Amino acid sequence: MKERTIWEQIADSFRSRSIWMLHYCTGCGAMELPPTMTSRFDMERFGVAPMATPRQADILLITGYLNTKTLRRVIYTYEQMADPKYVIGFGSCTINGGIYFDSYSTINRLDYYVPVDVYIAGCMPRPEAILEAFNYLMEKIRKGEADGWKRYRENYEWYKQNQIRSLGEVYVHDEFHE
Amino acid sequence: MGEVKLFFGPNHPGMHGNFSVHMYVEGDIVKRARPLPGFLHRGFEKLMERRYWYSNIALIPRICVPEPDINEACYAMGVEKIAKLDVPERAQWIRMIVLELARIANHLMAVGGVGGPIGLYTASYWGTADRDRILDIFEALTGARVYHMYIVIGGVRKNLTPKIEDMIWKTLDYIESRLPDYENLIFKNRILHSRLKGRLLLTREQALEMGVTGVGLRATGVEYDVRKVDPYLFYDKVDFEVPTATDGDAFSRVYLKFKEISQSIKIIRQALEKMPQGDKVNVAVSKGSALRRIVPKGMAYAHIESARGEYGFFVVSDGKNKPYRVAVRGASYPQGLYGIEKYLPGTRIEDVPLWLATMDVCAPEIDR
Amino acid sequence: MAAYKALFNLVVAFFLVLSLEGIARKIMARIQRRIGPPWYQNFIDLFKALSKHPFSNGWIFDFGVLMALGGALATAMIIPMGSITWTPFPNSDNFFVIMYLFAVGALGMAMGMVGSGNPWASIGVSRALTQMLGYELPYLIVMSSVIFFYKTASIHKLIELQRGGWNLLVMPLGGIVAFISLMGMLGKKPFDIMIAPAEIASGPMVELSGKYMGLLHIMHVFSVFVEISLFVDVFLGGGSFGWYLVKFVVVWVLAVMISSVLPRFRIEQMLKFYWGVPLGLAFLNALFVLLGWTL
Amino acid sequence: MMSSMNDVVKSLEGFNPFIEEIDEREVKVTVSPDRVIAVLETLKANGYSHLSLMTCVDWIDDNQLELVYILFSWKDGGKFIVSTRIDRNNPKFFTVKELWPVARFYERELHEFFGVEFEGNDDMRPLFLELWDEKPPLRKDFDPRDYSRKKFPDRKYEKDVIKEAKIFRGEING
Repeated sequence: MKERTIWEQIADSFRSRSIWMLHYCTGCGAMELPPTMTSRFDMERFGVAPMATPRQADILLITGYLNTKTLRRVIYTYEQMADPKYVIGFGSCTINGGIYFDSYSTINRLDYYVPVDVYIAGCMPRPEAILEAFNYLMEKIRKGEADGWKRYRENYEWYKQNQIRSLGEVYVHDEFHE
Repeated sequence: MGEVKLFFGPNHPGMHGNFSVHMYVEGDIVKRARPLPGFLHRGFEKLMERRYWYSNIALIPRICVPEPDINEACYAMGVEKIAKLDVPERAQWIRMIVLELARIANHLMAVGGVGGPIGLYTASYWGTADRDRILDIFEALTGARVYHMYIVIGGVRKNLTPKIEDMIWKTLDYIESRLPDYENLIFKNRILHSRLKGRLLLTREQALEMGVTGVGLRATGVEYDVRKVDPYLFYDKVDFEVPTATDGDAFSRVYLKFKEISQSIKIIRQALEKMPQGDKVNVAVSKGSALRRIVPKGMAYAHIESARGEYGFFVVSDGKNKPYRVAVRGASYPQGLYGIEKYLPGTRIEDVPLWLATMDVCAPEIDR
Repeated sequence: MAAYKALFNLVVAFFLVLSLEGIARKIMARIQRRIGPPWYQNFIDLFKALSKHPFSNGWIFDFGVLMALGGALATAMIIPMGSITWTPFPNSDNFFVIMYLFAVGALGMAMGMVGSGNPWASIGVSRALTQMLGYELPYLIVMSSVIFFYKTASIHKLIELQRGGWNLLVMPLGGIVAFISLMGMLGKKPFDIMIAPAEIASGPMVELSGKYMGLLHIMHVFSVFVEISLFVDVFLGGGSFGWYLVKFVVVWVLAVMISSVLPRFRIEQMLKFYWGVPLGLAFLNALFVLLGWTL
Repeated sequence: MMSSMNDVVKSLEGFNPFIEEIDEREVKVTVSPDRVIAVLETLKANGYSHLSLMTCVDWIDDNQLELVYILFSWKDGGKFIVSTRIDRNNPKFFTVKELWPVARFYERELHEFFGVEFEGNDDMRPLFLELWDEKPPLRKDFDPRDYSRKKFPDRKYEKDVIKEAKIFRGEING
């Protein structure tokens, strides 16, 4: 890995302590996010705050299974986010398909389509596990190891190829996307 | 000013779950709206055909996330109806307690959750935090916070110990003591009245024609509750009321949910008192492994009153070790698809998240 | 000397408001029964936003953001902080100058955000401008009665003329109306209609990424400084630098506590609200001032 | 069977139904396809006005699709399962969207998952799936496992049996 300059190190330490996550519930793991956010576990004390649009967000939470229809939107969303951006995959469904391993509409592994920095195991992960994952991600960012966004840029062709293999077409066709 | 196309979701903070409404907007008024479900489609009905009768219990709680126990209960009741199984009496009472606890959890989240669309975040913080107390009971009883897999075919998985009973009593007291705070914070707030009262009106005829069940129907003044009309478990043996309102607007729907919390507390207390003691909480499923159980030929429809309305499982068996077909009636199917198309045009942009919140449009059970 | 004082204004505004915003998050957290982020969280957020690699949406967008920041910076530079000692430009701290300069920032933001081409942003901007129309009307009526009463529009002279008693006590109706308008200016609930995340996906900010977000956050910081300083100077009688800071903090904390237990209005309810009781009270206040019935 | 349901069943006798009692408040009525609409109308007029569910069962061995309408009465809590069988190779039926508007979406769903055409319902755009390129997925001859293998690559695990056994025995810390 390349040495980081001093400015990059400072920027990384800021990035690690202010994580804005995108408020996008892609799957059922999102059910444990409200307890994590609210009074009992209170993830705002670590600097993690929900954000409304992908433009402002630093981190994309893939909360559980992804079906092909959502995966198209997730790829849109991921590409709309500003660098540096990070991805957390929630639950066993993002790791190897989990309980939906034989479903005709859900994907089996997430890092084939978008780069993932941290996976959380479990179905569904408990709030403690989510907080632990956030802390782990912060540690990774501080050390400069969370480089999924660079990998996506370097291996763009490979990711696109995988996306097209599973989705047929990444672009969304409906009355709103002419 | 011409029509503007706007996405409401799937990635929008006002959206509950992963669902999308495409709107054509003129000024602030919605001219046309089109629901776009399917972001959470996992093909449950196909997957259930590929798994054994018993292993489906692990799969189906995932159909509906906010209140997963109704799935297991419905499925188990449907299978018991086909197989003509007699469930031990204690297990029935325990099922009732679990279902009502799940209803309280869901309603706390929904009542607080109405704070999201209108900006009263303190309410949603309180609601979610108090819901966690109920999740603690579930964790002690079943070992899991959200997906319990506790109600199984022929009973429940484990017995309710006196220690957990004690915990339930204490938690109910706590939640009852919190209710006045919610009343003061949410239902006595005049800005909230002006936001919710008289908005998103549904008349009784419209609600019945649309096929809405649950709070959306009861807010129009009829006492239609599956627990009363078609009693399952022992709901005919406990004493409770079905709160109704006559306005049919967003406010009365939220307020009814709030009132149902105290009714559920009442039901659980009665159930804890009336429950017979004993260790038998499930019937022996079959000789050998539970996975090899065979259910005789037949079909049945079992439905219960979930927090959002009538929730049903249609189970078909062809006499083998796997279900032949399972179809799910999501409680929010009518209001989530037909209701959005028919009743959102003419409202304002701000009312769209309110429709989703007060009518309880739950995306995973529509998509399955 | 004036240039140093103006620079000092900016430094105070930046550190004061950013830490107060952090404290506000802490207060909200306590009301919601949780711990909340550390008070310096907003500094981290701001520097992180500035360290990101943003997207631009064309030159109108870029120019709008810069214009918004410039307008707010210029206004913050000429605001007096409590007394003549801390007034950078004693000859030009006229109320009307401040209002006009302040409008440049708001218009710049509107231009840039509409330039992003996102319909949510357009809706948010139209709401923000409607809201300006709502709160400015009672506010300006109160301010003009104040100016009529003291026969001057210079802020530091207004501060000096309040030696005998705070303006809030001299004309309590006007003070209350100005505070209600201040809530709308700050965009605190129940008047956070233009950002309303659950309705219009945070409105004007919807397309802002990275550095643009950071720049607009700085602009917001200076706007808050200008708005609260005006209220403190005109209605709470300014005072020495220490007193000024204390009054500033008190006004801010009060606004935060009110906003944390209220839901937000709809846009037409907001207009109805501002053009109802506050506008009536403002006119009544003007009438009292004309008739000389002040306390 | 409850007495109120008994009366309703008697009024259906003209349609030559096959009645099957599942439970005290649940009755299955099987009729031929051309009489279904009339049966549904009769039941709706008799208070069974709530369409709980409309679904389909694929009986691949008989080469038939079974359409199922479940009606519920809020008055007495009775449920009628009205079912009929249509040809599987050329599945065509009539819409009931005039009786229950929400049926439009159920029919769209059945069209998508079983390939059933509903005459009179012209809105047959896909509802849940996007860019679907196979046979209707809920038919019995569709294998989701094969489809998943073909389209969605799985994670490869290298299985080290000896190491796993050691972990089980507690010799090393997995």
